[in-house]
Amino acid sequence: MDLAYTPEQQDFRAEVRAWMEANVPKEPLVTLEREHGYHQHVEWERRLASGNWGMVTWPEAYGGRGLDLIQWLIFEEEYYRTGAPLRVNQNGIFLLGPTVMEFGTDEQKARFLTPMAKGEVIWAQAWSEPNAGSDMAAITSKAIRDGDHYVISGQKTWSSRASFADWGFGLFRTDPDSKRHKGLSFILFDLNAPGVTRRPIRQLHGDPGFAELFFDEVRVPVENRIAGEGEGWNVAMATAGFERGLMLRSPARFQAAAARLVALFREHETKVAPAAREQVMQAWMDAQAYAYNTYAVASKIMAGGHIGAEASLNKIFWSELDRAAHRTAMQLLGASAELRHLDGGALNMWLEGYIFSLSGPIYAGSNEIQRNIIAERLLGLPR
Amino acid sequence: MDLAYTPEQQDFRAEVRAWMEANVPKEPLVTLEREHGYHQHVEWERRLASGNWGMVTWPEAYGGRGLDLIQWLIFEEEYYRTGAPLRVNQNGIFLLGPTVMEFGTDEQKARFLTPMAKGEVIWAQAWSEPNAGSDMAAITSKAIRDGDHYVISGQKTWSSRASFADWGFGLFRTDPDSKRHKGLSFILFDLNAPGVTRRPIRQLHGDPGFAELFFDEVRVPVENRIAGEGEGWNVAMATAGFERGLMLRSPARFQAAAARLVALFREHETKVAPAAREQVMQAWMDAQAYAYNTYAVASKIMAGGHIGAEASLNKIFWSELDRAAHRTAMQLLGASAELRHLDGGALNMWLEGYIFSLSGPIYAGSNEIQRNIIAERLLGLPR
Amino acid sequence: MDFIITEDQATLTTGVRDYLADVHTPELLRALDTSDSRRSADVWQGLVEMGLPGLLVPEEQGGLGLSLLDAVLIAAELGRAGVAEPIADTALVAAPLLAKADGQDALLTAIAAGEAKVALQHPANPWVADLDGASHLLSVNDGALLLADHSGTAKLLDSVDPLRRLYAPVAPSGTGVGPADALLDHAALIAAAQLVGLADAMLEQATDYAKNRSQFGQPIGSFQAVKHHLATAVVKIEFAKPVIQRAAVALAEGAASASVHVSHAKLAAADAAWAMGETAIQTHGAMGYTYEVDLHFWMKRAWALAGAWGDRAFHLGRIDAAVISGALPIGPGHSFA
Amino acid sequence: MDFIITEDQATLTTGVRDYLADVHTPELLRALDTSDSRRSADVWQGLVEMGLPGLLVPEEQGGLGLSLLDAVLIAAELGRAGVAEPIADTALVAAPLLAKADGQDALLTAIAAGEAKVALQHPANPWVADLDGASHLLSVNDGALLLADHSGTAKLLDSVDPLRRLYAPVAPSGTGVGPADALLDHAALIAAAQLVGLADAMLEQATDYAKNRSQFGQPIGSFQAVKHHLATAVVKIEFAKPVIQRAAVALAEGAASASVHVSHAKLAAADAAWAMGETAIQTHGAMGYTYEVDLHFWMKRAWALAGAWGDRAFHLGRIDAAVISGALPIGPGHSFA
Repeated sequence: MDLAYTPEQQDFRAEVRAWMEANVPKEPLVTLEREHGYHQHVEWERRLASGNWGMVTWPEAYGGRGLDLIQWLIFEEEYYRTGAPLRVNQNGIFLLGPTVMEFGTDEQKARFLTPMAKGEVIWAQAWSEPNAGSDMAAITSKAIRDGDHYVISGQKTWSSRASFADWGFGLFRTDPDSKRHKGLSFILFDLNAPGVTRRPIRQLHGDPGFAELFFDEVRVPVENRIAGEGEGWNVAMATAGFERGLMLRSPARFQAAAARLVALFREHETKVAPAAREQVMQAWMDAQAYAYNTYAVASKIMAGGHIGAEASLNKIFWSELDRAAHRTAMQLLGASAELRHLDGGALNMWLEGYIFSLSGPIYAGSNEIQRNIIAERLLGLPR
Repeated sequence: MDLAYTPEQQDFRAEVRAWMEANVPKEPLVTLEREHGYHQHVEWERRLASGNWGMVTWPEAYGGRGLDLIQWLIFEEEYYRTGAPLRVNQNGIFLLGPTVMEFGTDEQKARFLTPMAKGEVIWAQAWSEPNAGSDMAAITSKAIRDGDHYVISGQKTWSSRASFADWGFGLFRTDPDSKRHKGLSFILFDLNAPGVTRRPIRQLHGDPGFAELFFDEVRVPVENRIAGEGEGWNVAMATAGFERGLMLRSPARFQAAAARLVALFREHETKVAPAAREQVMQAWMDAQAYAYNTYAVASKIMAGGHIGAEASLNKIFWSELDRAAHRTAMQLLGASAELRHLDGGALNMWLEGYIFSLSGPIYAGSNEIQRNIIAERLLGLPR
Repeated sequence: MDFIITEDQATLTTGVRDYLADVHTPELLRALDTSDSRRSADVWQGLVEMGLPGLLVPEEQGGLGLSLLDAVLIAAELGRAGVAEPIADTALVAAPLLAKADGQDALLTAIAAGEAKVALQHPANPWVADLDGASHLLSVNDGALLLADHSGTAKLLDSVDPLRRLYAPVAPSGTGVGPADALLDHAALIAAAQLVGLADAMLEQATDYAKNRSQFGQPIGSFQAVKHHLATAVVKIEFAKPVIQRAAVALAEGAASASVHVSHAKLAAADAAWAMGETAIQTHGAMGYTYEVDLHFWMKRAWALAGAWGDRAFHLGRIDAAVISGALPIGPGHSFA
Repeated sequence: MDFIITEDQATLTTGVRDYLADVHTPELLRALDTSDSRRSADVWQGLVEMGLPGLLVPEEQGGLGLSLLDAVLIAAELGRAGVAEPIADTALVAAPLLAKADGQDALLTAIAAGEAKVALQHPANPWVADLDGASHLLSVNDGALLLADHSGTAKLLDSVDPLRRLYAPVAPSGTGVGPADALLDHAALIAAAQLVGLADAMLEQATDYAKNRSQFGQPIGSFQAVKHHLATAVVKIEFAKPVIQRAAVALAEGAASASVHVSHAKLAAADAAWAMGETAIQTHGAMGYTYEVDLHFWMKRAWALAGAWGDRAFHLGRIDAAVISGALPIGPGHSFA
């Protein structure tokens, strides 16, 4: 264990910092869950890509820099340090990208990864269906082979980014007689293809952060399938592993929130509940613990290790620390917590953050599912 | 709703207070879970009975005073206010007594209630068996009819008071072919009868607060059965209702603990964790809330109402507030929390209390069982 | 000594509940949400026809002359139904305060008739609900509660609760009608009661969802994790209710300790409602995170009322001053004294 | 930058774990509990034969010269096995402190040989463990850490942990061997590491019990409530571990912020172990409330170590001074700086 950054890592940090400070928009963007804000965020992705910052761990061939996970963490730290915009590209670079890299053909890599890293194609996920949420194996949407195409029919829902994005990925039942985890395939589709209808779904905050997708005999080329027909479940589980695992929630995000929370506490220090002081310290401690753990997992992966059911520990930890930190902020704000705009008209980011934090224990596998996984796979308790 | 005490109630309070102040032992007794302390506590029960304070709600015919539940609450308040000893008679007066009154014959009432109220016979409960804890319907101990006797064989465990008490009560399978809730009978037995072996079980604190009981063809007269043969489960459920319900944990007990906790906090105020201040206030608030609720339940019962699955709410609330309050005290004590005796050699009652509080969420139906009951019976969620 | 809701009180409460369940439906909330004013003369008229504005107005002024205990029971029903019209402020907070002041017969009569609406302004509650549309304003200056006529429009603030109408405070003015803190205590009590009604509604929504939503081939409400989340929430809610009732009686009687009990009630109710919100959204899963189920109306109202009329810090401060300092006698025998 | 336990460290840790699992069994704990001294020359000799006393003694003095990171891994194993002999204080706290002082070669050699035992006394930790039987005492006076020979007997205090031997502090004396707070930080770090080992052991006991205890016709570990209690406990435990490792590295490097990280480690570990104790007893049900299952040895040790070497208030105070005051740089990029 060596917790000092190398000179090369320090140089890299300086490089990221300089670029971010020069390029991060001075004014906050509109939320990416409104159309105007979405396009602002896409524009930001393209600016990032212009500096080759789309996804620094990817090979240079696909628009990355071929860097390691520690460098990625440093990148993320500087990214959040400068308050750079949220990544509208997240479904692509953190979920689909690694999946294509692991399971895709060379042709698929060439076709999908570079436009993804460049922010030219923005991806929506399409996991859930109305009757397949926590129980994803209950998927019924079908993709029936017809020559060199699949014909997709059915419905997906709670698809993040799908209100505005370009392409989507999800599981479809390619064997209509199959049940549960079998007979599913992982398929990419153009959200603007004939037969796809999007119905934006308003989220708690009122913006259409996800959408329902209806497929009416949508024709998708067979070469849009990742891995073999019927192998979709294993591919998706690997994707879910990326999602719950290292990359979905960068520790820098929570460290930034904890630092802002400390500042908020100082502003309100003379009129807070006694426990608030301890809750604020806990937020800092938990964000730090999450960072240490992430560095440890990154180190392990770099040394050839893997992250398995431990990813469920991460998911629970970050989602609950995030909710707790924002709940504390809401308490510190007292009567102003409910205001969507605070003094001077700025968006009340604590309220927005608290709302968003409520999705944490639900999405990417609810925390109840995660606790089942921990109990059954890590502790070996009977199913 | 009228939250003022009547003059009669105030007079009654004064009477209890005067008697308690004159009679409560000046020195704390040894724990009732050691033999010497047990006998001290039995002596105290007899002194209580000498003032007709054994169980004030019982009819005068059985050694009570025929008072109502509000008066009982007033009695309890004064009892705890003066720091009177724990009730070694608790299994009798709060559990078995009400059962006998509801289900017993006149002969059984005459035979069992008066000696109980007088502290002449101290009762142990004998619910659990090694394989029937939370799942009490898994009882296998048998009571086989032989003329006008039952012959009892089997084993009970975690029987509180059974190390030293005189008599016990529990469920036995009178129909050897029966399963689960059927074929059980509620039977009283002499702990000194031939064939009964007691094995005291040390509890966390080291004292034998409960015992294992072995029955080797113990002959018990049929007239020791409460209610009909095979009706034991319903009788026991009613008893468990008393236990979880109003009487097992008097609010005065928690109000006294909260007041002591406030005093402890004041002693340590300059070196406490920030949240401790709030936890102490919460302990006071929760004890008060429990008191209000108990007065409300008492009022409801006096008006002809019943307490059903709501008893599970009480069980969870008092057991969790008690553990939280004592946990807070342990934190306030810091490095001294682990000492069994504090300055001057007095027993560390916070440590003893914390240990005891850990049993609260377990006994009288674990809090997991209580939450199932609330979900299924109060909310109607599917089993 | 009796700590019980009377038959009459239960009947009134059930009547209000049933009426609101009929007319003040989630469909209505959704319709109001898309309206400009978020207020409806029809809804107000319905509440007036039920007699709600006059509940606490003395009989001499055309009301029912009910007590604060009745008020908290009704306030809970307003919370349960998600009522956003300013009926609680006017009928359950302003009316009993004005009934104790001299010379307010005309206003009380107008309140009972549904013709007057009183907005409430107090330094402990920095934003004024429904100032726009109010005919009168109670405000505070130098410890005194002032009553003034009100008209005109004010600048609307943007609450997360789409049906809440908040405004920045105005300069206090008017004639004295009592002590300022009476307003705070009455309003905090009624907020607490609404919170527990909101919590009950969210519990019911979550329970219904858990019964009807199936995953893994069974209703999610059959999973022990869901059961226990909901059971934990019920405990918090049920033990907040007697605290509110006890505070209502203390405040009605003018007990010296009334403020402490009101603070306890506000804290218990806000904690229960806030926790219930988190439990309800978790039970609903992704569906709960949408605007398409109605849960969000109740959850946001709970967030708003948790911070209104004294936040956690404020009310804990009052408990602190009474309990930690030793000013309030505590321990066995001090449940009601 | 690499945050990883090396193969060598993992091998050493596993070796110690396996050895202790063989020789330092629950049966041994029960036997010690009925002995007068609660200490065993045989057990100590076994620890010496493993080479534990010399782990952090420099190689020149016959030790292995390992680091604080190794120390926390081994301390966790001592906690996991419930070891009560004063090996942690002597080998993992005193040895590295003495190795930094001048002229302690002879004592370090004696420590490595298992012939010296060093008791630790510091104002932040009012009771002295294993003073009786110690050959040396590290104590604190006026900010200085003093080393003195020790002999004789002292008055035993009565700890809830039946295997813990606590004594009232004695008058500090001896020659200066460094700054006082180094003792506190080292001892708090090692206490944290033991706590996480205790927590791991309780988790294993509870998990085993849940797999083997049946109620309602199935192992109780198949009930979701039990699963989720245990899963929640695992999260707390696993996220305390990297904090301890990070603190060990900071302390080894003499980082200015080391004390903050040690406090964080102590808090995280104590919280995890305390919560694990409550979860473990609840999982065991009535059986867990007895002295007949061995859980109580670990739970009581956890209560003891949670309060030792700085309680919650103490360590939160140090976090407060660093984080709330702004003295410590925080935010992204400050994980290790």
